[in-house]
Amino acid sequence: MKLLYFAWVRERVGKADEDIALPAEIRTVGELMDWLAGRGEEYAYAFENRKVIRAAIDRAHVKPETPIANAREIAFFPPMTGG
Amino acid sequence: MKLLYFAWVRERVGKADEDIALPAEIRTVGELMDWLAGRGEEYAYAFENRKVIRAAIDRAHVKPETPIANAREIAFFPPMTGG
Amino acid sequence: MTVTIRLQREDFDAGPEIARLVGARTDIGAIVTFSGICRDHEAGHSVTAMTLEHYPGMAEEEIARHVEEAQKRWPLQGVTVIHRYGRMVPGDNIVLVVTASAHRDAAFAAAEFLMDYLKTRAPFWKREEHGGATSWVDAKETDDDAARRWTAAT
Amino acid sequence: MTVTIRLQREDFDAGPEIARLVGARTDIGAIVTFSGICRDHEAGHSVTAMTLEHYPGMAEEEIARHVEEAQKRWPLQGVTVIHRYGRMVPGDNIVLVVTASAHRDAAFAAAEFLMDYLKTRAPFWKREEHGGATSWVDAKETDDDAARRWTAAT
Repeated sequence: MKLLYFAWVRERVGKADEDIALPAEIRTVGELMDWLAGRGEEYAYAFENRKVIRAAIDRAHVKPETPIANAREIAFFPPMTGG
Repeated sequence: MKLLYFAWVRERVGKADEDIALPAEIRTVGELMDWLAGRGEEYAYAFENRKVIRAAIDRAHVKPETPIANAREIAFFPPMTGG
Repeated sequence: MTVTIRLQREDFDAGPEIARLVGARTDIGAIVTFSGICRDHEAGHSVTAMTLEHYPGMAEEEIARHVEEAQKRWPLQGVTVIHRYGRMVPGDNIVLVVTASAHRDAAFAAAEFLMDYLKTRAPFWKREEHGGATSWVDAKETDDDAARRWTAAT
Repeated sequence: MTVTIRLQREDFDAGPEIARLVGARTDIGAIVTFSGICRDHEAGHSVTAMTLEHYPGMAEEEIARHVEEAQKRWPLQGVTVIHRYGRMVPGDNIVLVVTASAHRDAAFAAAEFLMDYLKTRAPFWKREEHGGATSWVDAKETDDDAARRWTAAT
């Protein structure tokens, strides 16, 4: 599965994207954030305040309780500031 | 005093403007419309439905009860349809 | 505050008018532009041309009064209003309103306010041509309602 | 319905975009254009430059979804959305939204709707430069409130 990071999530994680094999027990976006936060200092820092982090599955906004199911691409990023 | 007519008021009166000496007893815009309506067929036609006719004194919108006082220029016209 | 008000027979072009309003300023965050265009239909019937009559002198003054009122209500950095008169065919520009502000809500509100007032208070009258006949366009109640919303709350 | 959505590093010009949207059509009565410009100040501090990061692919799709939503809500004849990314300095264009309709209320509402959603839902992030430092711009609650007004009533 491909993970993408944007803005300060990307800066904290230290990379823009990565391919990752997820443990089978991770079923939701929120569970994925919990798991990522335990992967090391930079991830713990990036995901320290999970409430403000937004996620998208296959380029559509999702909530933490959304199941990952057959996602090909999951992105994490701060609240948007476009326009 | 100068009177101006626009749009279908102008077409009905048959002229765009005229200089007129008003009788002293005409004190308001509404009284002026009543007086004008009595000046002949074309005026009667132009002012037959006085409720829809708008007026301006010296280039500012006024109501029928507005005193004419020292007006230099009074205009009569239908509701505006600009923009 | 940069204010430009022009009544003209000639066409206009929104792009250069926006550029002129911004100029070298770097404090503007939002520009809202309204372009009113002559349509080929009106309330169900077709329109082949339209002639706009105006009250010279009063039209400029009335627009200027509403631009001043908009400045009082919203933090604006610039306003441009151009209104054409004379004969126009479908597709031709009729009116342009450009508002500039640091914030988009002010720019949007001021542009809507100015358009609602141009429709109902600026001394312009439209005569339509359709199928060989001409007729004066009736004022719309929906336009009066739109203009009234700016006074209802104050 | 003519829909144009472009993400680009290059500048844009509102005038030609409006002209392209109208084309040879004669049924359009109202065009509303919003231009978002990089400001030299933000919440009290000065800004010397700004870099816009975006999520390629999702940005286009997310904008397209909101354009479709706008089409469902209002009788639109055309929509153009252009959003830049990369580094910009004060005075530079950031975003352009153009909406076309037979009626001005639809064109105004759709442009405001699209801007509110671009601000809060389109995957773009601004990083400001000010006084030698850089920082990510925080999302504004006022922008969230503005976006929410389109769902509150339905």
